[in-house]
Amino acid sequence: MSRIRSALLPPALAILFAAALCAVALVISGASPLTALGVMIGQVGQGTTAVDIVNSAAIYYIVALAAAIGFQMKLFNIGIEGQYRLAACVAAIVGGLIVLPPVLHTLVIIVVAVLVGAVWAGIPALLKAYRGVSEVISTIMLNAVSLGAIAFLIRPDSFGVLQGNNISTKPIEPSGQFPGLDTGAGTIFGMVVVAVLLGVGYWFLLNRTRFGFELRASGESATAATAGGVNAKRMVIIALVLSGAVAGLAGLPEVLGRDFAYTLTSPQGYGFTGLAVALLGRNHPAGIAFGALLWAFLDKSAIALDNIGVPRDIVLIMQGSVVLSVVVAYEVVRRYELAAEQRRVAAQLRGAPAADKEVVG
Amino acid sequence: MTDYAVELTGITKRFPGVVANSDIHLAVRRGEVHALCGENGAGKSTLMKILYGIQQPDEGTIAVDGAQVRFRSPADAIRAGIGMVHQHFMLADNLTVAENILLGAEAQLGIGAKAKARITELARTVGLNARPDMLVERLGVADRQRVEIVKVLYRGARTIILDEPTAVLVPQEVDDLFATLRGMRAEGFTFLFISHKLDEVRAIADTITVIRRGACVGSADPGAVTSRQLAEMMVGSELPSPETRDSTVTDREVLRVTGLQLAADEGGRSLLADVDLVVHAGEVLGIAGVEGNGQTELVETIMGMRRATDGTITLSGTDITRAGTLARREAGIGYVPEDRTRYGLLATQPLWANRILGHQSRPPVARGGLIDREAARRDTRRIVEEFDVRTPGVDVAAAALSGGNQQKLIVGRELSGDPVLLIASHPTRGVDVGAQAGIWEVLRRARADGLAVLLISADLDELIGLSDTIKVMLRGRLVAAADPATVTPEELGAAMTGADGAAA
Amino acid sequence: GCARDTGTPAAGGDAAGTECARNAAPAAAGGAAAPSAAPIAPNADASALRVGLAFDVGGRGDQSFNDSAYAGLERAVAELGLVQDNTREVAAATGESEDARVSRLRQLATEGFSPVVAVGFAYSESLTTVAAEFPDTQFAIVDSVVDLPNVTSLTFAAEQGSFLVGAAAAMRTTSCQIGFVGGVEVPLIQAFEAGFVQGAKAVAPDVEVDVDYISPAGDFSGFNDPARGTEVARGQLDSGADVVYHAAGGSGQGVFEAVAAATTAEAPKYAIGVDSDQFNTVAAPTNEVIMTSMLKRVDVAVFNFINAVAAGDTSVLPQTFDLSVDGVGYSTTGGGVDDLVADLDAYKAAIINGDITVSSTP
Amino acid sequence: MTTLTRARAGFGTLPGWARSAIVVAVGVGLLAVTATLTGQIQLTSSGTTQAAVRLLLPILFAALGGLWAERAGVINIGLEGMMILGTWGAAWAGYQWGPYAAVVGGLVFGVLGGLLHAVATVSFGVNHIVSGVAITLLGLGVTKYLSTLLFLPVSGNPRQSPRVEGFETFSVQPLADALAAVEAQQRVVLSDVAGLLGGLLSGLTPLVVLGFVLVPASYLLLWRTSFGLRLRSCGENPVAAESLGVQVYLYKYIALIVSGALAGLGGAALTLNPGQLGYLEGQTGGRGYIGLAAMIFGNWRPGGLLAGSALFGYVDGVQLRAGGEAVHALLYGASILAVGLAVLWVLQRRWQTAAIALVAGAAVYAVYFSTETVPREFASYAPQIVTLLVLAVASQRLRPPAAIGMEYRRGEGD
Ligand SMILES: Nc1ncnc2c1ncn2[C@@H]1O[C@H](COP(=O)(O)OP(=O)(O)OP(=O)(O)O)[C@@H](O)[C@H]1O
Ligand SMILES: Nc1ncnc2c1ncn2[C@@H]1O[C@H](COP(=O)(O)OP(=O)(O)OP(=O)(O)O)[C@@H](O)[C@H]1O
Ligand SMILES: [Mg+2]
Ligand SMILES: [Mg+2]
Repeated sequence: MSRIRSALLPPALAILFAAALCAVALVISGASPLTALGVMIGQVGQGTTAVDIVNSAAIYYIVALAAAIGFQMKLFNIGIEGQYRLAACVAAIVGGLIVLPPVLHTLVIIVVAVLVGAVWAGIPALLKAYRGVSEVISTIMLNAVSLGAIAFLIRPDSFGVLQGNNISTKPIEPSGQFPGLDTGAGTIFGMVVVAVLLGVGYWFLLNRTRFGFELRASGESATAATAGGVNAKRMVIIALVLSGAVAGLAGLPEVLGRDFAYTLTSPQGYGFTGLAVALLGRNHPAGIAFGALLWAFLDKSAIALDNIGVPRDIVLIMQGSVVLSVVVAYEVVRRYELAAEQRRVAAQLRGAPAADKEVVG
Repeated sequence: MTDYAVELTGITKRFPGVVANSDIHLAVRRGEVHALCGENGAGKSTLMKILYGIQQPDEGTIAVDGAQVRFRSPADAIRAGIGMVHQHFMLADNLTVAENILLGAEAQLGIGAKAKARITELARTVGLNARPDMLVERLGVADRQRVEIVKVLYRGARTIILDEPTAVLVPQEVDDLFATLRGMRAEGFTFLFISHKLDEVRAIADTITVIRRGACVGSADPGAVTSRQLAEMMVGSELPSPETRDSTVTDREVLRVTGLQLAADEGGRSLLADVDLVVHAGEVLGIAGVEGNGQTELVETIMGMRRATDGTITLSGTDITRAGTLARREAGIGYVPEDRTRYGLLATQPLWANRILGHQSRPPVARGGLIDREAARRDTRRIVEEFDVRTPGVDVAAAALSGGNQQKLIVGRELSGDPVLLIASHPTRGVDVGAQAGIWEVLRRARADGLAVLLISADLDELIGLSDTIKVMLRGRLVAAADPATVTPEELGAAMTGADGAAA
Repeated sequence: GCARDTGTPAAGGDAAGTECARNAAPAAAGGAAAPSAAPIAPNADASALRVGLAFDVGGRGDQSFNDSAYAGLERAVAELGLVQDNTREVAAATGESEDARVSRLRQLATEGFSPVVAVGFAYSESLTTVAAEFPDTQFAIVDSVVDLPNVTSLTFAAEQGSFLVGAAAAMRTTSCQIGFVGGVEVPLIQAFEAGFVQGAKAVAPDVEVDVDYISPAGDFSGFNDPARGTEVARGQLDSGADVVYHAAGGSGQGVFEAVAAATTAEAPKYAIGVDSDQFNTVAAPTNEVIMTSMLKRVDVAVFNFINAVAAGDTSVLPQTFDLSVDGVGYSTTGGGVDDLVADLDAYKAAIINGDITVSSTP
Repeated sequence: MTTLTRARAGFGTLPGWARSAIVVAVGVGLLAVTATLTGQIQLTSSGTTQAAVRLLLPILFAALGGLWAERAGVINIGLEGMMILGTWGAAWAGYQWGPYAAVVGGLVFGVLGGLLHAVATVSFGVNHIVSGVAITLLGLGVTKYLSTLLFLPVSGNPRQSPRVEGFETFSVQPLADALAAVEAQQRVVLSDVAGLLGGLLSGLTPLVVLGFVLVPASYLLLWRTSFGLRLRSCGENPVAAESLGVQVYLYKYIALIVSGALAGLGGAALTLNPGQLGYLEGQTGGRGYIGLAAMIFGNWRPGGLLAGSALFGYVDGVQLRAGGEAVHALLYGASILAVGLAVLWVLQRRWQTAAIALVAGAAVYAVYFSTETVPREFASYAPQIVTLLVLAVASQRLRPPAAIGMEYRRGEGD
């Protein structure tokens, strides 16, 4: 199938190119690329690395879906970072304060996270729709502000609890936790299932619903979408808010599956990863899943590089160059395909007998 | 030295899907106005872009003043003394008049006072009154065109290509332009002049070359040929006629617009003022007007893409003034936009997805918030067949189709779902004769079935031929009405410019 | 014009007129209170041990507690016969997730390293997990308490050391105004602030202490932004402070540079370093302004821990590395506090005696 | 009515420099009054101005970088990545050959990033933001990797370079001393003005001078030369530019190379910051993005972006030096400003805007009155909050280059 080929060829080329680049960097620094690759692959079988890869991939998948929803409409939600962190923090606070029957408790926490993400994304959405403020700038500013908001919320005299030298929110009772799957070599977060469902939902939303159609239409041509009855302002708001709502979930796998609280040392930086993985996966649910797994593999297996004295940062170069080369590859293939299609259409039509010369009516 | 300022020999240019120029030979004598005629898409602009170095020919050669040249970029052409005023203005709104003119020609006199003085001098010869430091965005079309001409003159061009310079001008402005051209011709300038307005061509040209489907079909002597003969040369057959036969107008009101007002975003200037109109079922209401007089705004306001400042719009008795675009479409308005690539299509999406656009809330392509892809494909196939859209299938991207076929797809889509009103904005612009006739036929049939049509067109023959009633729009107002049975294009033209407010 | 009636003098801080009443140092309570200079336990043979060191963000070369932990390891190599090839260091990355820390510790444990030292409170959760998985491996954690039989918690009474440098600052100031620059407003750093303020007030009850943090909790950029650190310190110096103590990690460099820029022969300004003896780690000539450093002897703790493991008994280790075991203290390199040592040692003795208790919260 | 409209048109028709002068004068006056009434003398001290200058310098360079790229029609969100490359390059060259080499090193490394952005966006037509994100990732990875390879052996720390020698600072004498003397007298308003001005004239380095010179220089180059005209035309209407023989690709490449160079200089400014003379991982801390915001804030114009960077640097300087109380005092200033604007608008009979301003002013004053200080958690991010608020109020007056972010391909215009 040429369609599948055109979807898979660019990322394959890009990965090869990025790998070659890294190999060169490794050789220059006097290390063997093959050994490096070998230990990284070997690391997957070590301890809980495989499970960690799956768990991280689920998180990356969620943030990337959030980014992809924006990308579909050419909106750049750089604010995923702030949205998921604030959402995780508030959800953990709420989850720690209330006590509810098991499933309900978890659901409430999830709903809170979604709402906080949505509300926090609603600010740039409104600013964009009604004041014309670029969402890129406003979300960057809001990322900083969300740091302050978290710090304020987690202060021991607001909702924080001192845990030795760490500050955390009040721990969530078992009733609010999201049970995982114990594999013997680590526990797969229960939220992985939610990530998969989100992917399915995203695919369905995009390809089967009116909203998805309008979203893609707006991204392809804002003017044509408007003429087709799509309300541009409304779409901007919904897309960003939805993106924020999904982003709000990204902190939960760890909060509900492992940490049971939000702490000062809770992870950060997923927002940027989400943008990169969404680009890598070309906003396609299957592509993003692949991108998330690749990213997680690189992140988690890199630990093995320490053992053979290769700087772990080579992985960052790999990640950066794979994203850049994948978008270039997609662009080149896209142009080539469009030209090929135009040629094909022309050729087929020329084949049709004298169609061109005929005057109808 | 030969007599010829420019000679094009055996020029062939292919685009994916079209041969825009095939083996064209064209020789332009020095000091003449050489007109190029041909229907939309015949390949005139492409030929001129090749002469101006914007595009490179696949085959063929160019000679300037007898010497063979190869233009890799417009810079090369400019150096050879060729200038071009484009069909679509090439001006940067946010730059000043002087900046637009000096861009690329700074080497001549710098960008200081000397250059400004020269601009002022040239501006006087073409009747441009704008100050050099005025932003272009504040100029009207005629002035913009003058800026374009000054641009060319400033570069010392001796051979000047004018691609449809009169399309956007009112008759007086055309007269002014022609006066300028004649004066310059006397000074030895050579012009390549493209226009669809055959009377104008006969008035100004010394030689006429007719292009059809990318090929040169012959020359004509402007003194001897009639407009009708010329037109038939262009089309290659009897001219199809946009004539509608018997009236099908009913007394059932479909669209009523009352006291419509629209203010510009920045406030102040009014784009539409006191527009009142009624379209009945089975009626085609034509709106005539020089481009930029509010037709686009009127259509977009009726479609809900702009919010009326005041006034009401009712569709079959229901007030839709506050409704959104989609609600209006659902209520039965179909819309063929004037710029199909920007407003009508999703270029990289397949045809069936384009079928959904504007219908995303309605059967057969959607149901209960969900999209039914199979139904969309099926219904697209129906359109392809019914409207003779030439395509290998419904899964190809819209961008792969030629303009005429894209337009037929749009018309087919907009007539799906039983609309009661069709707003057709320049429905045959840039469409080949075959498709044009097809679209006219479709409109006629729909009208006979009781559809109300609001038709905007710059093609006065089309307007007169199709309409049951014609209104003339000038500076945002409907200033006159005309009976298509009796009115002539000339009278209409006079009314459009405000020269004669009392047309019929 | 009319002179303003509000505000303190701006730049310059020539506040010779400011009277700063000072209390006398507590009477030295006899030799008994002198810190146990003797080692906590006699040196054991560590040649059979394989030691893993998991650094916190920053890793080796941070000129702070990671480096200090490494110094402890090196001392064990030198004095306990630990074989260099039997040691392994791994470092954390910024903003990483819990599982990364778990993997790192597990990796060390799996490869048979024991003891494994986790440097930094960020490891508390991960160590709890991993230590339970490897009951036969000995672990230690710096700056945090993990209650498991095979984990030794190496915590420090940073507030006690900070008390002493606070006292030194109050003795040194001529403007009766001193400053504290915290990197990130987390409890760990607040303990430094608390001790510093108490020490200063103990010496000079009227001393004004400017307390500023570079970033709030959760935004760890404050440990890594010398450009902003320098502005915070300059703000304090410009408003009249003449001794500035930092607990700001990498941003501390900015504090030193600010003090170095502000100091003049007529109106000298002083900086106080943190964690390690920063007079030695900061490049000259900037280090000349460092009058002392609050020492947090992670090296002592790590060395003693390795020694205790080698000897087979970790119970001899103190609950907290405080003044009494030289777990915290102040440095004298550079001679910046030579004239104050007697008084400072009196305070030190009083703390060890229990005459003065230092709170770890502001 | 007519006189009033004339008054309104009067300000609008004043030459740009006069308008800027009025705005600056009003700003200085407002700060002086606020400082006097609230007693927060740090608001107008020369130390604060100097801090603002040091803090704004990297942002200013980044903003200039954004200006060059975006005026040629290319969005450059990769500024952060280019700046990271710049910090590394500056440190690497700087520790070996001194501060001037550091400037060159930062510039060269920034250029590499700019070139990459040009290849991706101009030659390959990749979406500008996508390419920018990728370049930032790459910049981070490359510098970390290179640091491990090259800095670790000499500094003992993979995250940090050895110390780089900084520039000597200098002051414009005797003016600086005279102003310092006036400032020290603590006279109402006079000392405030002297403080604000004095800070600008002392503690200078060649890099600071370069930064401030580059603002008018960019203006002259971009608006007063044919080169600049061609470059800007690529951002306004590349098709038209091409039709006039402008080599659009070439100019976009040049613009991005300059943009990268400027971002790299921003990196060098961080490396040569007196607080830490050297490279430190994560040192840029998002300043590239803030530069971009300052440029948008400044309406894609050199003077405007200087104002944007200055606002950011000033607010950051104030909050770092004097904390929540000073930010709190700024609230007081903001309420005075709002009331002032309301009065102005009432005179112009713009009732609605005036009412909004008045209500906003009252609200801000209420916050000021009912609180003692701004919590540190929010004071720390005051610069971002202020930027966001100003954009929310003013962004509709902004005018980006018309063809910004659009893919342009040779020979495809009509
Ligand atoms: N980046 C990618 N990585 C892996 N597979 C992909 C990627 N992009 C597309 N695919 C595969 O190629 C197929 C076609 O993708 P595309 O997005 O064009 O499909 P579509 O038109 O949305 O149809 P549908 O989503 O209904 O399958 C998908 O079904 C998917 O399996
Ligand atoms: N860049 C291009 N890519 C593909 N096809 C093109 C391109 N430019 C022109 N064409 C096609 O070439 C043909 C000739 O177009 P051209 O613009 O030369 O016609 P024209 O005679 O100037 O028509 P009009 O009167 O509408 O201006 C048309 O079918 C058009 O769609
Ligand atoms: Mg799909
Ligand atoms: Mg044409």
